[in-house]
Amino acid sequence: MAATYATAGTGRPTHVARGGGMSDRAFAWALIAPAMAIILVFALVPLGYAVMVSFRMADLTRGGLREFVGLDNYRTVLFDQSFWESIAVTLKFTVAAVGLEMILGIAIAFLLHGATHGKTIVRSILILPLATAPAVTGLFWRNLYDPQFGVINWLLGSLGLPEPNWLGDIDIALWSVVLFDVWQWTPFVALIALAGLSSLPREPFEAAELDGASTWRVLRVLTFPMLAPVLFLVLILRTIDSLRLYDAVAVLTRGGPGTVTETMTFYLFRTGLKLFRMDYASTMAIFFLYALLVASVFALRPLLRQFTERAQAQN
Amino acid sequence: MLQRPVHPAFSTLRYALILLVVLFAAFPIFWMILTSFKPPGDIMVSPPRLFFTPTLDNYVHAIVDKDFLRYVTNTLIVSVISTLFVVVLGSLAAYSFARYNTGDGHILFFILSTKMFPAIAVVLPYFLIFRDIGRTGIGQFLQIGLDKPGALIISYTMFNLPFAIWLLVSFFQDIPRELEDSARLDGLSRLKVLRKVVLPLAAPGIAVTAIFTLIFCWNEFLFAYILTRKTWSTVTVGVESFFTLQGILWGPVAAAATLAVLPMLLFVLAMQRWMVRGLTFGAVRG
Amino acid sequence: MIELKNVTRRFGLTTLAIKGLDLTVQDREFLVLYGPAGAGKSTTLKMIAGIVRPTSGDILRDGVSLLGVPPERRDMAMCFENYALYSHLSVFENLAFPLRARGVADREIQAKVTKIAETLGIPHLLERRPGFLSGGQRQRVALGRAIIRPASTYLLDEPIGHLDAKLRHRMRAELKGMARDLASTIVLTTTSSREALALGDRIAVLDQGVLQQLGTPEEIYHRPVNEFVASFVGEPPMSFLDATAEREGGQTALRLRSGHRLPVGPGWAAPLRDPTCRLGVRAAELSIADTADDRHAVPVTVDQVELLGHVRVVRLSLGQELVAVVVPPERQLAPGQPLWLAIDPARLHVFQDGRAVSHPAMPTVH
Amino acid sequence: MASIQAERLVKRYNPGAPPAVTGIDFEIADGEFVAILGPSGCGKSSTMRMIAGLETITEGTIRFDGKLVNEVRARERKVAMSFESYALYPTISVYENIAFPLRCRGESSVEIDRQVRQIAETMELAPLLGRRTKELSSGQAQRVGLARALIRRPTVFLLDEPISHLDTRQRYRMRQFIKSIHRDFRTTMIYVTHDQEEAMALADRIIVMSHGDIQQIGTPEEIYERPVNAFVAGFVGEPPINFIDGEVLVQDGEFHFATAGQSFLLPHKVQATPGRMRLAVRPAWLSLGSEADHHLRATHFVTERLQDHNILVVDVGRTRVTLLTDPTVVPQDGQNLYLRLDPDRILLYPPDRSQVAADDDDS
Amino acid sequence: MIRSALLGGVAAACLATPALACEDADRVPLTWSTIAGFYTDAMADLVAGFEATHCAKVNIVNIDNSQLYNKQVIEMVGATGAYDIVTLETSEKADFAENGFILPMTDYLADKQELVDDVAPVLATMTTRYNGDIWGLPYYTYTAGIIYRADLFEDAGEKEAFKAKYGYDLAVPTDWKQHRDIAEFFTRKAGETLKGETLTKDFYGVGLMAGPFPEIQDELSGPIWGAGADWLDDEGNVQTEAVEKALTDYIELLKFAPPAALTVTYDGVMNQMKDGQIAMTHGFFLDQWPNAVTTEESVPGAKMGVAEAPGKKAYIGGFLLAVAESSAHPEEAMDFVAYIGGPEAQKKFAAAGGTTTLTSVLNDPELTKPENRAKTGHFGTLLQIFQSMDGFQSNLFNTPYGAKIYNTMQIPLQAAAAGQITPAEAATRLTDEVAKICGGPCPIAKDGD
Repeated sequence: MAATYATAGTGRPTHVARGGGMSDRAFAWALIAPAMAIILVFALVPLGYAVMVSFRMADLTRGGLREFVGLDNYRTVLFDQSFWESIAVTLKFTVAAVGLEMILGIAIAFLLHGATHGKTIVRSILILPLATAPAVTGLFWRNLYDPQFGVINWLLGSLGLPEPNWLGDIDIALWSVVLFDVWQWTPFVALIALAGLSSLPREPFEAAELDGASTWRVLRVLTFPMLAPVLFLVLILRTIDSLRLYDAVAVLTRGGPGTVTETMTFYLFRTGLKLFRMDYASTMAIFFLYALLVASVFALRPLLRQFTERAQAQN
Repeated sequence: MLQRPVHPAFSTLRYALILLVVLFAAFPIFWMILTSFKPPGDIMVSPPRLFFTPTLDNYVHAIVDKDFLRYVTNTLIVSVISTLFVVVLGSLAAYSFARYNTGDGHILFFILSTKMFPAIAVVLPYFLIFRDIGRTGIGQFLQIGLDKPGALIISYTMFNLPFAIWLLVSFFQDIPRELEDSARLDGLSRLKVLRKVVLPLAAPGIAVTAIFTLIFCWNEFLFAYILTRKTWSTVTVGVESFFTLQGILWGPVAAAATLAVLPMLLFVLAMQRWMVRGLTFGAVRG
Repeated sequence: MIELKNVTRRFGLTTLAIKGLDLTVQDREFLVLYGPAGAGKSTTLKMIAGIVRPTSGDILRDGVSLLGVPPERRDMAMCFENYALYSHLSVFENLAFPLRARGVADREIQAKVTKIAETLGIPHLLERRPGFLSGGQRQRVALGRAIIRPASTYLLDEPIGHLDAKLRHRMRAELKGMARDLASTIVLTTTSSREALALGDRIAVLDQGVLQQLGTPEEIYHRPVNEFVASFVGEPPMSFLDATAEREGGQTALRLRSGHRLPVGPGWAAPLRDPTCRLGVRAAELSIADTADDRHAVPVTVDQVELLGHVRVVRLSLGQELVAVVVPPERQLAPGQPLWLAIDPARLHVFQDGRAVSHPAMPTVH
Repeated sequence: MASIQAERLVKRYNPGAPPAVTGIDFEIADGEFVAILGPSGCGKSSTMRMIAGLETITEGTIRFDGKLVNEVRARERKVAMSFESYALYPTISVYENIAFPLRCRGESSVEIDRQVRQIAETMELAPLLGRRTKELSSGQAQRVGLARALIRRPTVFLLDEPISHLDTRQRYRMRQFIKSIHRDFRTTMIYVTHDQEEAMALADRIIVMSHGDIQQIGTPEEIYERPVNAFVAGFVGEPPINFIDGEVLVQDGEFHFATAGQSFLLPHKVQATPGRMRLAVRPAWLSLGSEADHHLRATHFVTERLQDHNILVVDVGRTRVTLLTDPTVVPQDGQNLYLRLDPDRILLYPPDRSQVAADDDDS
Repeated sequence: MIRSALLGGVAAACLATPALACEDADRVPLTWSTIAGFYTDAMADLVAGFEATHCAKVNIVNIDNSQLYNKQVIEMVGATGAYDIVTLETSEKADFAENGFILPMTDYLADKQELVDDVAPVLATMTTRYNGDIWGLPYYTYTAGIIYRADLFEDAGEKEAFKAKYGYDLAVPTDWKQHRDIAEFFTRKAGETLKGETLTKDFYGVGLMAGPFPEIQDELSGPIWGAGADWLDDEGNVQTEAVEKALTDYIELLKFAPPAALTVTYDGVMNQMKDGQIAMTHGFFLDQWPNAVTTEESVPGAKMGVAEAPGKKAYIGGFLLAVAESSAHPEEAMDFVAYIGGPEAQKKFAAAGGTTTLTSVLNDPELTKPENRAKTGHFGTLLQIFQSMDGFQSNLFNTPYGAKIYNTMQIPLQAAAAGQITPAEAATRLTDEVAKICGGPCPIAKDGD
């Protein structure tokens, strides 16, 4: 049943101070104050710094912050081929990795959901890749991928299959990074999708069974639409993380061979922490943030709407 | 979801596929642990060797020569304290968003958006901020500064808060409002209601959030790498000290990596009951 | 004495849960808020409790506004419709919670919890968590938690609606006994007509956020102010027939939609502003017979028969309209069977434009 | 249309645990309206789900028109079901919900539209067709669920607690509605409920279940008037039947019932054996008597005034007893009253408490 | 806080030796950031020696080779004073000197001329001199040569076959053409024979460091310098044609290298060598000799040889020890540099398997005795290289942008090696990148001496 808290006229809470201490509103703000303080200081200060730097000449090994250059850096970055190439790599990676993770994760979830035995142990094992640092396990994937010393090629070789040069072939290297990411994050998708599947109400599916709905129709009309919110959340989380991919690339390929695996963040790292061009790096970061923000205004809207709807339904 | 009886052939196929998935997920970690027990002569050889005389030398090297347990301890301290901060601050804020719709979603959106800023872009400003804080008396007292735990704790808290708040909001929204109302009628103040009713009820959600935060802190590399030197380096940075002029010391690296991953593995396995309960983030509802 | 003065409560921009409600709850009164789902009953309770704030209007206790008083200082206890049990605490701790919040000594808590558990028939459940209880068991815990501590006012939101018939009866009697023994005010909400009539000193009938009628059970039942109250109070619900008053040769008669005429006494139609009206008849006040005599003037056919144990409810078709009649269970009737229905003009409720214009005389109580 | 026969029907969920249904037999005639009544956990839902094919049958058989259906999939049984939780498809509109079974069957859009509109008309759902399911009130949702089930023209229609969430007036309306559906469609209907009033009001016959076993099968009149055991007696009837524990004594060749320090003569036709017994009498079968006639002495506790009648709650010794009276009878608190038992309607059961303990709870 | 104090206390208690009258509390704390590895472990012993004679306490920070530059720059830019002594690659010297990150040691070393003179002149020029100043002392050299499987080169059957195919005798290559032929000659598939024995896995003529690391340009420096060119001309522009030519040859050579060449650096090559996969290296760091020589244990019948690179031109590399400008104790830090770079420490270092920079130590007969071959077998070759290269300078190491160029140039080079772009495109791209880094032609300091 609908309940509490006033949203009169403007939709704003109308609580005023009550006799018993602070008002609900003040209380609500007091609760977010500590977190907001940290976020404001440690998100806005660096962001402000980055914006400021992006309008200046700033080479750390050439006198640090120097003269104001207006939009020069923005122009430079916009015409920087490597920047656009790195964005293309990032997008390619994200689409492939997130796509595969979602498809495989959901498939695994269905696989497990239908299983009657051993779910607990399988779930435990699936969590393992999540608990490891890409900076550490990525190293071992480099070992696994080694054309001569690696287990993968040894296995392929014993089966008489071609033995690719996983990280050295320009046509394969990016997919090898994708494979690593898929290894690490598919379980995440699978576990969440599995939890989602298990928490779906049973009755509509029984009704559909009685109605004689085909499996495909049940999936299309019921399962996926009902899972959609949680899958969407995972999709957003994975997309944001994939777009910011750094560790795996740093450990596995360092952007190589050539630049075929040089993602946006790795290029940012190279510009900022190898060439120490803080001006370019900041400019790129701002582009990146801006693009993500614009994208997320659309992407996050359903999530936020879901949130506010629930907030209003409860309050 | 409805479960129907299936043909035995399908069932066999299902378990075969599950086995495949399990192998795929577990093998790299298994291989890492295996490598950690290999003598140097058995590691970088082709074809790879499955059978060898196990040795603990790699662990001795990692622990004694490289003092790797120090990194494990550092990581533990930093991660646990950060997680604590994240959970406490995140819970308070998330509760406010969930219950009072504070800021009408705008602030929540702002908080989420901070997650999108690439860490690499802010790490240098962080370096400068912490350098300056570290030079002040407060910074020294609170151990906030370069190569000090406070700097990492603050950074990790900052970088995990958005995700944590995001998760927690949905958990708090799942708690029926009436529970709080009832407790208030029973005479508890808002703060006490939060402590005695809301937080215990959100425990599974908080646990999941804590698990994820701990994992992210534990596995973080970039900040640890830039903000620490040696005294307070974490495991991910510590592993780098095995990349030597003689090449990567695969055996000791494997031993160190195992040491670095093991606490998390054990922790996650112990907490997996909670993970499963909280994993849907309250996003599925009938 | 609690007074709600012109209280309005909005949710979001459009939903008006309560519209200009004026309501006074007397000290030590058992007031029942009765209405269908969405009538605003729970919202009213929650506003009294202080957990929902009125959008406008005032709530006073003994003449002093309660608006600035947070719920924890109102000295009220509430039982929530969805139980609001703490899933992380055992039944014992759930029941003990209000006492612990007040710092009651452990020994006393033990005693009180044991006693209330006995009353509610749940002593064997004390160690369980709410998640392992059935709906009815949870509801009893919720009720127990509300009444375990002394409070100036008890607010009970459908406290026994989910119990089975037997328990509901038992708890109804217990509540009634409790109301008599306690020196407190009780406000209870329900969607059951029987519960409202059985329990309330007074009943406030609500619909869509508007108070329809406030009165004693007798008043509500015998003098419903409008069609809504009339149809909503009493079981089976009152039947309604459209009619037109006709005057023919000094005789007044009502012409029903089925075409039948029902002669009524002179002056009967005096309060009517125009000839069309709706007649409300209670099932218990109609009688049927197999053959027509001077009383059983209207031919009907049996539509449906329901056995309710001590009575049988019969739905009769009168043209397009249906009329419910209560007969003894022994009376065997089959659908389609033709019968004659007696409608006593003296027992008719008359409505125009939804509002009551006349009622039959009240029965006298010995 | 179909008749249903169940033989030695057993449902066991876990190999070790006691079965949910313990081997029951029943027959439901074609076009009959049968209610399965019992408290939660009595096996009524399992029974219904086995009929629907949503649950595998552990042992025994179910036949539709004499044809074994144990191995027939749910979708092929032509069974429709209305769920307690409505089980509407939350992701599609009301229209699509109702159209769903037809779409599954691959009917043409034109035909679907015609049928949906037709049934929506009869069920008074026409204005709701464009709504989303979560915008419906419970009564509306229930009707949509019924419409979706009915549009398939099922041979068997199962209803699982369809009106337990409604208020008094809606309940009456819905009951009337379900009854009219049954009359119009003449489908075999099985109605599962824990609410005895619904079962009594609606069903041609009632199957009373408890602990996975059938207690009694009979018409509402049989169940009400002649419950075979204390469980059935206690579960059926509103207000609930009164149980008075006491002892049957033989005095001068006559049976007497003694309780709470008083005793009275039992009528001859009552089958009694001396010893401890439990007497059951419905509130409507009691009336106020007088001390002079040696009626049962009681103390008034409370009176519920339901206007058209009153429910008197009185104490006979430590046993709480209810009786129905005229609305004009309003005793004082604590007043002594005398209860007259209808000599034709006295039930006696063995003093077995376990049977009543079973109905401790509900939904 | 408590923990670090405790650790410090324990360390001090262990290290304090009574040789010097110095209270632990008085010891000046020095931090040395350096490359992780066995040699730094050996350095810990040397540090103890320093602490015995100086009132200081040295804390060593090990950093992964690939991260050393940025980590140090950040601390220098931040002027945090975290590192007193820094370890610089050849290419980073000018960068740090130009930016004032490190202090010149010219004055300090003025009265320690014998120390400076002992460093091989070419090494001293390349690693320590910039803008007329001396910026520290090198403590370690990774000068390049060829490490090869002598047993293969000396095998009669192989010699015969080689002669038959190429018309000249199989020997250590003296020019890049021979190097290519030999690499081609020894590249065999599994199942073919090598030294008369059937191969169970593929065998390759040469191991290359063509992975995404800076080493690819170290390998390319030899051919470029051997052709009389340099990465940068005297105007500070990339010598595009020379780069293209060298790259083309290099890519030709890649055919005879294991596929892993595209992903590895020196450690990968060493692993290939020790696993019996390759016959020789390209211009390879000779400091890896002690590592390479273990092949004689892992591969039966193997015998390792070391030689000057073809054309007698090879990468001269060394780690410079320099004192940070932000150091709180520059005097003590310079003492430390002088100590580590001095003969006493260097000899100990060499004995532990380090590759010293001092000619006196390289020539030390005690060290170069045959029984020490596993650790010092490459000393003779090093001396030869220093001699051949005497007087050589590269503009790459005399521009303050050297480090950045060094950190960038691998990308186009490797892209070409992997086949992403052509050598010509790579050379052009390198030219553009360098111009971008320098903001035009790179400034070159002329007076390296």
